[in-house]
Amino acid sequence: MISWFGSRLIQALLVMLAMTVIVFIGVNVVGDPVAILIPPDATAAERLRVVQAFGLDRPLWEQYFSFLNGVLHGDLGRSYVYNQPALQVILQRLPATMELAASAMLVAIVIGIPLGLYAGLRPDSPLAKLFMAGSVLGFSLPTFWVGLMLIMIFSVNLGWLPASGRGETVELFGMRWSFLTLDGLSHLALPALNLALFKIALVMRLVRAGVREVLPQDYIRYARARGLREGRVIWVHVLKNILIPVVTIIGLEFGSVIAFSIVTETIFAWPGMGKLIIDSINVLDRPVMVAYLMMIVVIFVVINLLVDLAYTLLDPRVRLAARGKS
Amino acid sequence: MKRLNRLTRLLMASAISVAAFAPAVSADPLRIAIGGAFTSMDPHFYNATPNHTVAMHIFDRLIDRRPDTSLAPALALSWEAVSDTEWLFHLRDGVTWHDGEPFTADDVAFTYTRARDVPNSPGGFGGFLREVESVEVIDDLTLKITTPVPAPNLPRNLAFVPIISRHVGETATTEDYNAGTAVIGTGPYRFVSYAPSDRVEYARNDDWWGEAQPWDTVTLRMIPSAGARVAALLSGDVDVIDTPPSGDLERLRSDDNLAVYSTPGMRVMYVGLNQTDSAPGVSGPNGEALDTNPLQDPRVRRALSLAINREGLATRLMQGAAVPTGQWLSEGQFSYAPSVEVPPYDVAAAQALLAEAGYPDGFTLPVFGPNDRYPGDAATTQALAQMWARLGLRTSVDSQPWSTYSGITGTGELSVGLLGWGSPTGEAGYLLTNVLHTRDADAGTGIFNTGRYSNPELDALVDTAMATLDDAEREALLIQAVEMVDADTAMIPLFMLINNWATRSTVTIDARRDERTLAIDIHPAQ
Amino acid sequence: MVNLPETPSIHNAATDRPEAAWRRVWRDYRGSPVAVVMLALLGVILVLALLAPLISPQNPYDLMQLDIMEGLLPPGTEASSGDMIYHLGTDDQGRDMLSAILHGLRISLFVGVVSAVCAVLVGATLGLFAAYRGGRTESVIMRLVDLQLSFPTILVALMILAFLGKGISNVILALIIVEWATYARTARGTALVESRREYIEAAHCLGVPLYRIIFRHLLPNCMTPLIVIGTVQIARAITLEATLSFLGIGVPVTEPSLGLLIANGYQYMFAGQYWLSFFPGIALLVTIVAINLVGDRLRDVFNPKGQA
Amino acid sequence: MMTIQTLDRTRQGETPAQTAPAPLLAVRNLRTSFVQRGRWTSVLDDVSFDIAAGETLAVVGESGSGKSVTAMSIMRLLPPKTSRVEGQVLLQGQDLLTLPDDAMRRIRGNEIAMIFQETSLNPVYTIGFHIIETLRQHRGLNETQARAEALRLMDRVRIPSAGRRIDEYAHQFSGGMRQRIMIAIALACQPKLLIADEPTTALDVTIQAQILQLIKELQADEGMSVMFITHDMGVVAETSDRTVVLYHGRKVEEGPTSRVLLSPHEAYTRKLLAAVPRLGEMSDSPLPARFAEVDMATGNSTAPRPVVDTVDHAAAPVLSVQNLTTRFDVRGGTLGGVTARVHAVEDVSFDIHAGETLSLVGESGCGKSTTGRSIMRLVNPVSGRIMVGGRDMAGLGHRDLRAMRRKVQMIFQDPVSSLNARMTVGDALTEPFVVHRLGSRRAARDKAAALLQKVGLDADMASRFPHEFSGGQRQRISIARALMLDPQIIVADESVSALDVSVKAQVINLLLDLQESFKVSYLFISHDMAVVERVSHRVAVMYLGEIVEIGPRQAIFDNPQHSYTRRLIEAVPVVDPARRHQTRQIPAEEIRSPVRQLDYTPPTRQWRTVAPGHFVMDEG
Repeated sequence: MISWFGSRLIQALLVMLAMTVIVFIGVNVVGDPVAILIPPDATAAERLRVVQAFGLDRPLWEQYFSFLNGVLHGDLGRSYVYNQPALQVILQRLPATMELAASAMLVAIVIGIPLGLYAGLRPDSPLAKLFMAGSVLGFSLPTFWVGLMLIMIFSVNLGWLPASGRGETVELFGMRWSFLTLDGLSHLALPALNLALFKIALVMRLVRAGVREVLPQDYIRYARARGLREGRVIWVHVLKNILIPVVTIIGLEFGSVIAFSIVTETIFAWPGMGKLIIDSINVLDRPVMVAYLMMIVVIFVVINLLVDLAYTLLDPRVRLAARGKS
Repeated sequence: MKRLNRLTRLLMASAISVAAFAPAVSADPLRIAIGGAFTSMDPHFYNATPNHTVAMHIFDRLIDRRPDTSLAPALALSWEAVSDTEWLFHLRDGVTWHDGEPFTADDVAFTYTRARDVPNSPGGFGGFLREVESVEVIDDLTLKITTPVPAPNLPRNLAFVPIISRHVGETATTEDYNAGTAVIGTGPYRFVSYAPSDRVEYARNDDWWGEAQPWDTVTLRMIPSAGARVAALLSGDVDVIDTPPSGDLERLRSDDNLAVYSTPGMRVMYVGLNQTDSAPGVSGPNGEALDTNPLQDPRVRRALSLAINREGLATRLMQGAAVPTGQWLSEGQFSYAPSVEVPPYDVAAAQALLAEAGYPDGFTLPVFGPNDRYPGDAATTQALAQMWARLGLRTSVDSQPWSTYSGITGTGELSVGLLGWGSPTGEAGYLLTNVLHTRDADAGTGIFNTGRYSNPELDALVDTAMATLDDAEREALLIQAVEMVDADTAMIPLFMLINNWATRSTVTIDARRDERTLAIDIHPAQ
Repeated sequence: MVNLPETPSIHNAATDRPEAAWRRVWRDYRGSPVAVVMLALLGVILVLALLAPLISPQNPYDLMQLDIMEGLLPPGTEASSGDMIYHLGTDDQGRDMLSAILHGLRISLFVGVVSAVCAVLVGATLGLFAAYRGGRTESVIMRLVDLQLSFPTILVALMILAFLGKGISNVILALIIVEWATYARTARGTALVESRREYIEAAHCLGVPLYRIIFRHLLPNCMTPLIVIGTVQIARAITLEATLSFLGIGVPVTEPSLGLLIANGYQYMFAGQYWLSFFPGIALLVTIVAINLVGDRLRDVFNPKGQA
Repeated sequence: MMTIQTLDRTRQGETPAQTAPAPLLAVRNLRTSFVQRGRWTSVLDDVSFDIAAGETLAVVGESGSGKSVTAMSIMRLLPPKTSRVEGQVLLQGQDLLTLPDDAMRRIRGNEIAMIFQETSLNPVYTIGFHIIETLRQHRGLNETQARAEALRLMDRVRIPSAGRRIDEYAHQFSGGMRQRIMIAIALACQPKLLIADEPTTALDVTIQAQILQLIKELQADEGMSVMFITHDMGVVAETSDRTVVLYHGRKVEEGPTSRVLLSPHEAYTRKLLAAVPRLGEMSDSPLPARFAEVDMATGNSTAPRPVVDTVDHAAAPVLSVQNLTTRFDVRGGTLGGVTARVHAVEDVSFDIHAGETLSLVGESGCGKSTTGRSIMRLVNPVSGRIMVGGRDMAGLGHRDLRAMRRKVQMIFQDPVSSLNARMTVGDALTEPFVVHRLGSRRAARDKAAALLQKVGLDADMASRFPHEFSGGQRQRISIARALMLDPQIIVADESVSALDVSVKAQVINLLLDLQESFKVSYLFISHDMAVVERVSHRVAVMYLGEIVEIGPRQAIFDNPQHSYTRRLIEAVPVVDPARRHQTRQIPAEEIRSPVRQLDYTPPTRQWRTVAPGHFVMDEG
């Protein structure tokens, strides 16, 4: 277990190291951040001062190693634009993104699992067919387009829900959260729904497929043959078996929700990490770009690790020892 | 039972009346949304309009700029040039910082040192203080500034620099500003909170020296997406938004609950023309190389200018968010040249000029432009290509994000490109010096001269004007320079962007030329 | 369900006509009328996209044909020249939206199909290679696949485009880079399953040469999942391209795909000029739904047990 | 159609009168239909039978006969939407088919318990969970009581260290242990009737014997009735008092087991029984023997053609395996290092002569298949020599290997997956001929056509795809394909195990015919002792990767020397009604695993010659 964890950690570190190299080279290929940031009337001397301040006058490898050195000391560089440690810039926006992603995932689970169960248990009912048709639509609708439509309908035409920002926030554990106030919740509703739509379809289809796969299994037939109540057969024997893939995928999808929040945050002006990275790309805030990617790698490593752990906890067939094989 | 009931009713009634009157007694909170991204609470960190907007609520300047760009006393009650290179500033008495400390000339001296050199800053304030060679504190309320050369624009430049206090500022870092602890100004609002990339909250400073402010609290939110900003206004989330999309203006105007306020801004959109010996991509009608760069011929430049339907650009493409222009200031501004008219849209004349210059069959011309920098920039670039195609040129369009486009503007590789230039000084000299003056890195001229235009006669005229402290004399010289630029078609001005704000009809706003959205310009509707 | 009794195929075999494999697929496919309609619709969309230069009323990229004075006209307006009607209105450049959508469809489909085809080629080759070589080659390739798949496509594409800059070829390249891994994993997985099947072992025993085993036996039996995934991935590629273009880092403004058309029209939506992003949005939606439903059906037909 | 039905009904009318006056379960005119492609198709037609208290009824039939559907219909476990059950199922006079759902649910597991194949435990719950769940459901025990009762039940079915194992999961148990747990669950509520649906099909023969014995004992203790569903006539003979034979959803015969087995009335039953090899019936001949063919219309059997001796003892062996050893690494740990080794085949040697059949027998994991696959070089042996025609195949490169492969061919177990679904039968047959450049395409087609006829198919079937054929036909095609290269040796790896009894007999007959025609040798790999006895000239018994005994078939079966050989033969259920009431003391011993530590060195083995050609490994 410990060694498994260790090897995963080493793997993750290698990935991050590779990532820093790629990103470092990548960001240095495009554009000139100084040209974007300094005022157009800056003199050559003023310009040079900025170039030196950012350390851009040094050769790339030197910049890279001083960056690596900084990383070892917990310093991922300083944002050109915000004049804050890049990590801090990102961490400030992390709660907003996490809140959005978690809400979206929650919506997807709360809606997706019951619908999927229904569709799986009664595959021929008209309602189930309607759900499945809806899921194809949910799969197909581009997130950004749905976002626009949601704003059009619910904010502009009906005026029910606000279209942008986080609304009133409350501080908890030193971070600001929207979901604790009514105003915040109303701001959260549309972006969370927007982000969840695709996942609802996914969870639903996953659960349905799981049910369809589990129902014909011998152990379900056997559970019925033992005279168990139908409710118990479904909620105890079917559900736990389908939960294993569902939990796995939901966990992994959490990462993709974080990624897709880029789109949603842009449309709904949600002040999270996704919007930050788009802004940073536009102004070539290299330290933030690099730090953001490092952050994402960390988040993904953690998510994958948690998913693996959850998987082992849920499915007794999976042994940690055996996992080393894959 | 009955009595209790009456009592309850009474209590409820009073509660309701309190609730109903509460907002009316002291004025409402004001909620503003701007599109630009503010990045720091440090007033000297980054010279960008959103950052200025954030700072100006809290910090005063020595000299203020009114919405129409004319100057007004602020922390300085008056100022005068005592010699060609020396200025005296007389400060306002009895001003206190938000923490209660008194404001003195020493704070100003400290500010001008600090603003030039904020650690890790991408720069910006150095430009405003380039003319400040030394600051001498005569007494608590008098200040002498020495300039290296005659600097007629000094007061205009100082109007950009927020004044901070020495007692807080000396030890404060950018972090302290972002955390709010160092955000101590003398301005109309006090700092309450700052959520990066989201909002800044202010509360009224009742001790401000200026006119009493109607707003208890002000929330300044950042909503970069124009659609989302409009939606926020429509849904009543905010009271004021800046730069509503031009396509929405008509609808916003026609809504009884909303109002739109406009003023021509200070930014001119123009076409920069490469006038070096060889402009990349400019070739013969069939792509063959040309002996000379056609853009060096003033007739060609004029033809390109005449082929542009500026009225169409302003009314259709920009949907009224722009006014056609032949120069870079608006009527009424210092050094505006009334004689320079908007070039007419005359394709026939343009074709004639082109033939006269020796290009009856046109030539090949790639048209560049940014796509994320100015309102309608990509569309304008396409429209230019469209109109020059009608002139008979073989045009192509290359729209790039500013992050890459800004790279080619500085190197002289740009052949023909859409550019924008703001004149924050509100006079013609700033553009003349930076955009059209012969490029000279040492002298700091022609810094943004992307086309490498060089006209010694114009250079001399500009140099003289910019050393003339007498306003009338200087204005005459500048107007002469503007006329010279037009005659030579050194650049092709297209239109001035109009600054727009949309508000809920409960408030009014004085539209500012400098694009800033300030609570002191916003008033409850009568 | 219990195992249904085996239908006595000995009788069926006598009555059934020999049937080509595709004919069997089509017979099963026909079972869903919706899927048939969607296939037809997809065909129409493809034809429209292919013939866009011939059938669109205007060449939206010929600058000579555009006039900004014709800009932002609502659907149904007659052109001032009188020679056409803007059935779906015009954009800010005075471009006929119908023509722009047809061309945009062409670009979207081009990007989607080309990237999917290239990704299939790259991914399937690597996947089969990994499955066949095993050992270190396999673990290197599969580690790469895992790495790629553990990051969301949009992020990877975003970064690649941030480095490479805009452009159709860059978008296609980015899409290939983010998509190949899916195919590689599928190809390897299927190849591993199939190569353990007895017909492959039988072929070995019969002395069939390796290349022939791979191409004649293994590949055809691995194609089914690749085709099914490929179909759905085309839809995903189109969506992804549209999203990237919407974010402003996809195709250049001079060659707008449907996604960019939507993005361009976004700012006009609140002003009531809905046609600028509504119609391209509908075109995008219909295309993606059609592809997804066809893909869904193919999956059911090829793999009747897994109803995912 | 009508007349047949009436006829059936009158005949069944006698049945209840013959048995005890109040049967425990009376099935009357059961008819079950399924929706298939939108149409109702009946899969069970007018089936009636009784089960008396304490009696064991065997329901026997080949695949598709409807025997499982019968059980599911009785238990009302078929999906209501896609299936329909008509008739009556009377449990002590109460019709189960008309009971409300809830009442029926209380019958299940309580009055009638059911066991399936041992894979039916929910993998994500502990086995204790299953037992406790059933106890709490039907007997209203609380958690503590239920757990205590569960432990008692586990002891009862002789699961060692129940206290520890109760919290383990199904995958941590062996197949036999899982089946014991299912029996424990079935016993939980002391049911009146136990329905056992092929409970031992997937088990090894020694384990099967244990389970059958356990069921017998428990039945005697509890006095419950058993309905035993199986396809194996030996199991029928060992377990049942009476037998019902199903064919294509109809009951063809019913009667006391001894009567049905010894003097079957119906043609189908005769055909079925003729196809069942009986262990020990071959002791008078050293040669293999064909199965008798029964005419389905008349029920008359034709005596099988005698087998000629095909073995060429004079010449050198066509295949000589010497000291073959094959091991697999078990990888694990962080870095995927080797943690253990499977000693699948350990120092195995044997010869096969032209025209001879050598059988490798043994239970799962004994290494018999790996031996075959090592010979085919589908796996690479660690050491040893495989001499074919004097050349060692083990060291050959790709090209030589391909040429050598012409001489040795293989037939696989699964008739479905051994043919490429995307190639026509013709293409599949001609491919080896063409890639070995043995002649023109035309010659290949002609040869394929001839072989198709030879294996009993039509030559014009070449244009069809494999899915158009039944399992037995596909196996014939596989055989024809192997013959395309005129091999000297065919490795038949469980090649008839997946086939129904009657089809199995036909294919075995075919194999014997081909041996006669082509003088081909077989390495016949099987777990089925009875089949092995039928087809072999010589037999090698494998246990834990080693051959423990090898010799002429007659010697091995009549005079087994090794204790494992004896155990194996002893465990085979024989179609002999006399064995019904025998009780055997079989230790609850599990099949051992050939996985060894890395530092394991195989012991040196001593061999004893029992008789010429009959060798046995010393035990000790």
